[in-house]
Amino acid sequence: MAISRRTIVLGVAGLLLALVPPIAALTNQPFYVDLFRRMMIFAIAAVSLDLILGYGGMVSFGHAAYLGIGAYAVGIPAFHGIDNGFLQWGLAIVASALTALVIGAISLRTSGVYFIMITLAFAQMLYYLGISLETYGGDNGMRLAARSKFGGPIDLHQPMVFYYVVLAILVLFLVLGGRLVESRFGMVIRAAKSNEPRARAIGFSPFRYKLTAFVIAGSAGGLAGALLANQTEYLTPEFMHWTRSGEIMFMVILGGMGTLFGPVIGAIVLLLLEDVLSALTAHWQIVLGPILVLVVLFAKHGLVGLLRVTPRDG
Amino acid sequence: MIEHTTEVPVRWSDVDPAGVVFYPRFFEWYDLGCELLFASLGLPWPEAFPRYDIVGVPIVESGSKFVSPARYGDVLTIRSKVAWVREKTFRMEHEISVGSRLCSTGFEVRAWVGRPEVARRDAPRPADSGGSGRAAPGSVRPDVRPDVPGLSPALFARIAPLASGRRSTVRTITRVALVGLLAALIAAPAAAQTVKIGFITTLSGPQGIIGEHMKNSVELALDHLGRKVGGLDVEMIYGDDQVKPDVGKQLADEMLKKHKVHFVSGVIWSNVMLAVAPTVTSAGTFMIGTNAGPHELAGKMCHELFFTTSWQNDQTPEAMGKYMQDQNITDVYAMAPNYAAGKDMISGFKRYFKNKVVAEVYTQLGQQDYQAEISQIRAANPKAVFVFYPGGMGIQFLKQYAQAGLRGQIPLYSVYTVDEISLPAVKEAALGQFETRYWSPDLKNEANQKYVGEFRKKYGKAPVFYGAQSYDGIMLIDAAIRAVKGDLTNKKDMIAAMRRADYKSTRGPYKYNVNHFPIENFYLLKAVQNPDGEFAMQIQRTVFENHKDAYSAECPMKW
Amino acid sequence: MAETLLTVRGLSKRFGGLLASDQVDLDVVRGETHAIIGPNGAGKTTLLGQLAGDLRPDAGAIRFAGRDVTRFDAPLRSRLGLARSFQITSIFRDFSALDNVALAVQAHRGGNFRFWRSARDERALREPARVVLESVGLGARAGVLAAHLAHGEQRQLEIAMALATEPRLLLLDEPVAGMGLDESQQMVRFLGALKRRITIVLVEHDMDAVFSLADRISVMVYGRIIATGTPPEVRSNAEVRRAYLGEDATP
Amino acid sequence: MTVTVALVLEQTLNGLQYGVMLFLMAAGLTLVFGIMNFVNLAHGSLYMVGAYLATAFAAWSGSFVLGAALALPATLLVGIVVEVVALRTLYERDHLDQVLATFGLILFFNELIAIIWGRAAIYTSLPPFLGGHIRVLPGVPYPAYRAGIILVGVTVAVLLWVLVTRTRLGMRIRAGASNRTMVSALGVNIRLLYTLVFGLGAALAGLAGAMAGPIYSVQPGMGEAILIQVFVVIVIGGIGSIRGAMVGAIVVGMADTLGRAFLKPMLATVISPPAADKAGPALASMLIYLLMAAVLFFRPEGLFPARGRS
Repeated sequence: MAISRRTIVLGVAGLLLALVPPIAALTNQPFYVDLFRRMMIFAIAAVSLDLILGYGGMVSFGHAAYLGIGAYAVGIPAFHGIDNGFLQWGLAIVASALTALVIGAISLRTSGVYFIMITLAFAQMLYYLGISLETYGGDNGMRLAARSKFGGPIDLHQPMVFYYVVLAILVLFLVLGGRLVESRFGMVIRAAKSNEPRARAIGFSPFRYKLTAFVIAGSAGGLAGALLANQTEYLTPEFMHWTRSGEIMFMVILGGMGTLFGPVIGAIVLLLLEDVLSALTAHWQIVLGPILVLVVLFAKHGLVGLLRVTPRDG
Repeated sequence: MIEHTTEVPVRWSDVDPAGVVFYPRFFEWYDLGCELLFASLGLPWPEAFPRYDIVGVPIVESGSKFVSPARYGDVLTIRSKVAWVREKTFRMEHEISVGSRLCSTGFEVRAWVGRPEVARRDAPRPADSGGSGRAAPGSVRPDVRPDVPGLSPALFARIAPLASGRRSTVRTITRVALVGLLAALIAAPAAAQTVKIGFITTLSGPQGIIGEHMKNSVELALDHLGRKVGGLDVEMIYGDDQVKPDVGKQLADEMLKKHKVHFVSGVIWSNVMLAVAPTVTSAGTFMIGTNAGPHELAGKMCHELFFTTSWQNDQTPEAMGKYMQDQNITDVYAMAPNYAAGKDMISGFKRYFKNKVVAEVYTQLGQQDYQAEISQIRAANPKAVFVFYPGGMGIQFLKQYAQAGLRGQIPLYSVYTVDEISLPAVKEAALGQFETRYWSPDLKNEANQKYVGEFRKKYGKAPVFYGAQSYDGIMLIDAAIRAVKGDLTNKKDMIAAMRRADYKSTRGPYKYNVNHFPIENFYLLKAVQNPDGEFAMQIQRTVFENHKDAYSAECPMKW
Repeated sequence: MAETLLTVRGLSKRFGGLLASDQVDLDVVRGETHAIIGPNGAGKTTLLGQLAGDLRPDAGAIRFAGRDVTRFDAPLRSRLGLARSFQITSIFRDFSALDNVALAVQAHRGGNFRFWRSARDERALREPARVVLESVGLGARAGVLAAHLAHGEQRQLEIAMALATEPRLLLLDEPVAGMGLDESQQMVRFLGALKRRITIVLVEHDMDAVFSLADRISVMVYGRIIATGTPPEVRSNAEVRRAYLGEDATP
Repeated sequence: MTVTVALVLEQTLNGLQYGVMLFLMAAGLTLVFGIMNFVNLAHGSLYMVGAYLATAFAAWSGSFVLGAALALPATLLVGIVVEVVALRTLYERDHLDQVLATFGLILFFNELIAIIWGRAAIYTSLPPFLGGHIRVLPGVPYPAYRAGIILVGVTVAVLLWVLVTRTRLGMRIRAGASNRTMVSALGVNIRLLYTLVFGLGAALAGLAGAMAGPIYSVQPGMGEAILIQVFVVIVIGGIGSIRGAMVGAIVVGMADTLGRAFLKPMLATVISPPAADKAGPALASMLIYLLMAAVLFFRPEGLFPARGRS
């Protein structure tokens, strides 16, 4: 049954990622802990986007806005000396949820390319707002004085501890996401994606559910933003730029839309590709560009699609 | 060099009522660090001392500098390493930090103390032992003396296996091995040491042209040094930050942890610098900035391991402000993009320009069409216009300003707008433009003429200040390593050497301010057309001599 | 006179110059099967669209089960018991047949803000869906992806989805269009059995199906209903013959 | 700074000129978008290619006009090659795949240009005969070149209008815009029509690039700076409609220009001047996005939706 296969793959993926720190410690390469943690944080953002993009068919081109909001929800309190983790991350989730509610309420009235453009517009507005926030460094951004504090064993300054916190959140998202997309709520938004007129004809009014999904994805993106702020210990409005939204979208598409693990694989592969290629040549983008085109042309269901033998069920 | 890191939680018993660690604890942690280092070399004290008849390694001298407080609940990272090993003593250096925040740095000088009678009985006496009588407990064994400074290859070869931890050979090795081992493992790498320098800049995308100039200048510097920096082989590791602070930070982490570089250098953009510099310096590595000079790093965030070979961002507009003030120009119309650096430029300008500023206009970052703003300028009809428009924005503004016919009517003064990158793209549209800068290709000093001449020969185009600063950065590192005769672990002396800045800089001789920002001259330049038709910037006059930045007072460093 | 389930008064809808519905009046009695026939482009599908709530009329009113539903949108009308099938098959292609019908059941069960339990494990949804699927003869094809069903099976699936919402009125838009002979006969037999349990409005071209199923027929030409009556009345109506068979219609 | 009538008129003229510039870019994009329902982020790259080719041809031939004239067919050719090689199979795919594929093209073109012409901006100058100024208003010299852009823009608009409404190709284009499947069903060689339309779009982008060369900075990545604003234009105007692109371009051009010029003084009357100084620039840069959100709120399909309810 699909569920058990998914749990197996989840277990294997979780195990592999869990082994990275010990291996890094043995080979005395602590850098890989940071590298993979950054990938997992972007994987969380990609999984949250996949909820509305892959399952809900809502092509949001402004998902990086929530990364920015989540990051500033950590940065601004820290700037004023409040570095309690629960408060910061809670604020990140709530603030991005509220923003997603406002943006979603307006954007979901449109569809197709108009939806893409209006979500892009809102993210650009937040980007320019970020640039004009002089007290928080404006375009220069702001250093995070100290990482979020949770007390007790959870100390994010320990690279290993922080790594496993991020891994735990990613696994939690995959499990929750897995349940959510199969639940009644998930079925409504997936039906609306598959054939909205038919969904309306049998009695669904999808707007409320799509908006809820939009808010859930936004708040999850906000949490990813909070993690990113702690990872880089530096935050800038540039997190919200439209090219960053593009990057997250590519991770979802590259990995495989409408699957849970696609975005995780997409995030890891894209960031590895960028890291390796930019080390090889300054003209690395002339290689990355065509790779993206080829992926679209030949890997219709993304990398996961290539691996999966049976056609994707509904 | 040998290094060992361990982590220790701060317990309730370590802190005073205020929850801050009671300072003597740091010394205990230094001792712990030293002990664990020995253990990591397969020589745990409880086992090693009896085996080699050593009473102990008592502290002869110790000291510590407390940078920031550690609190109850923090987990301390203690990094200990062996600085040097001499006849009778060896020096340990320690750093204690909470995550990436440095708490304290300390050192211990310890002596070997052997047990006299037992040692004589069963220890094989090396040929040159020349015992000087009984070594009273507490005094040092004269015969325990490797030949200074390095160790004879034969002895090293015999004990090298120990480093790889094979148990069987340990019992046969005499007490001499204990000293020889440490000396060998410390001294040996120093001899064949390669200095690793990480260089972070922008190599892809539109701004990649600046990174290209910096990389070319670094390579030219290496050519002039015979591909050796400070007499050591050099390995350059370039990183492309894609104008993104988080990518810059990831590159810095990679260079520090994966490549274990000794120096990190470069960085064009202020926001990338603010992300990279603290990461590098808190990891105990030198950061040699070669462009961005945000005021935070000149002020409260200054650090003994941070040096820049460029300037503090505000200094260049300050020079233009002073020049225009001296010319008692008034009614100035100021314009810049609406981002942090833009605001810094105009506030720096107004620090020395006290006359009337007609208007302060901020335009959108990356804006292409300035026709609307140019019409506003014509309507306001000011006596002069002062702008800051780097890169593509500058090219567009200069063209449109000239095309609107204002070039002849209202004189234009600028900073970081007309340079050897934008000049070829605008040519006559920039003719007669005034800029202030700390350097110019036609600066008459031997180092600069060599740099400019060779750069033109090798790359076929004029160098730009981003390049000159990077060239100087490499020269600064070279001078520092030379001063400590290649001992990269001796940071104290390297800092002192760098502070003297005694290398042939392309800007000519200069001194360092307390915050490690140069105290240097600033000149007024004008865009002119050379007889051979090429457009270039030429020095007109000196505006500032030995100009200090405005933020050094905020820097706590005193030397 | 039996209670009228659906009353339409003065319904008109214009697309630019084209008057798709011109002052349409229609009454559908509860329990009857009311067919609407007419040449291509007469406005049948537009009428059906307005009844289902997908198209908003320019004028006129629609009352269903005693309530004015003119302003209600399609989902609301569906929940009131007004189900429809589409002229061009419209199903959830990347879901299994059983999923399609279960979704229809779920739409009417409510409680969609449930995030944990898997909808595919809920017997309350799967069982009724399986029963309806059996009733249309697709029981054996429950697990097959809708996209992989044959054309006829997809039409049956559409009807199953409509039935799964336990409707009071079923709007069928050319249910046998594009079907082979025996397939359409099988569908007509099925609808024949169905018509006893539920009121049906049937838009159809296949006259055999119309005359074997319809209790009453309305003929629609250029957006207007020109005649309503029992099949024999309509067959003999001169107006209808002229409209259908051209000017010189001989009886 | 007194806001004189002459200044308002001049700024309106600037707004018109910037609008026309945006229209030159938007026309090609909305055509391709409307006919093939194809989101082409690489349209900015074709604009860049046009600018580089026009500059190169002008330098080689010594005349700006000849340079621009040669750049048009060259960019048309580049457009057709790209369409045939990479994009042809994407028409049936959803917008998401098109966005990703064309973004890949952006990366490719930017680096290709950087490899051929180098990363630094190349030198461009005004054509001598358009270097001067014309007295449009008393006391306000207006750059002749920008007046030239308005002229070219209006001519292109008229030509396009004639082509779309009066010619056979235009009829097929309009039919394709409202119902693609029907047009192919009617025996029109749809594949050729798409290639032609894409080529026309590329030529228009090339023309926009040639016109922009002398006044903007010709450097890798110049396409992306204007791309977002052009998308805002076609979304406000209504995708697929030339009329919509024209109106949208003028509206955005005016709003952006007048916003940058007068927003701060206007704000200063409402809130305190220092606050206006701070809010003005930030608001000005957000203005066109606010405008688009407002338009989409009231008309979710833009001002002139050309697409029938397909």
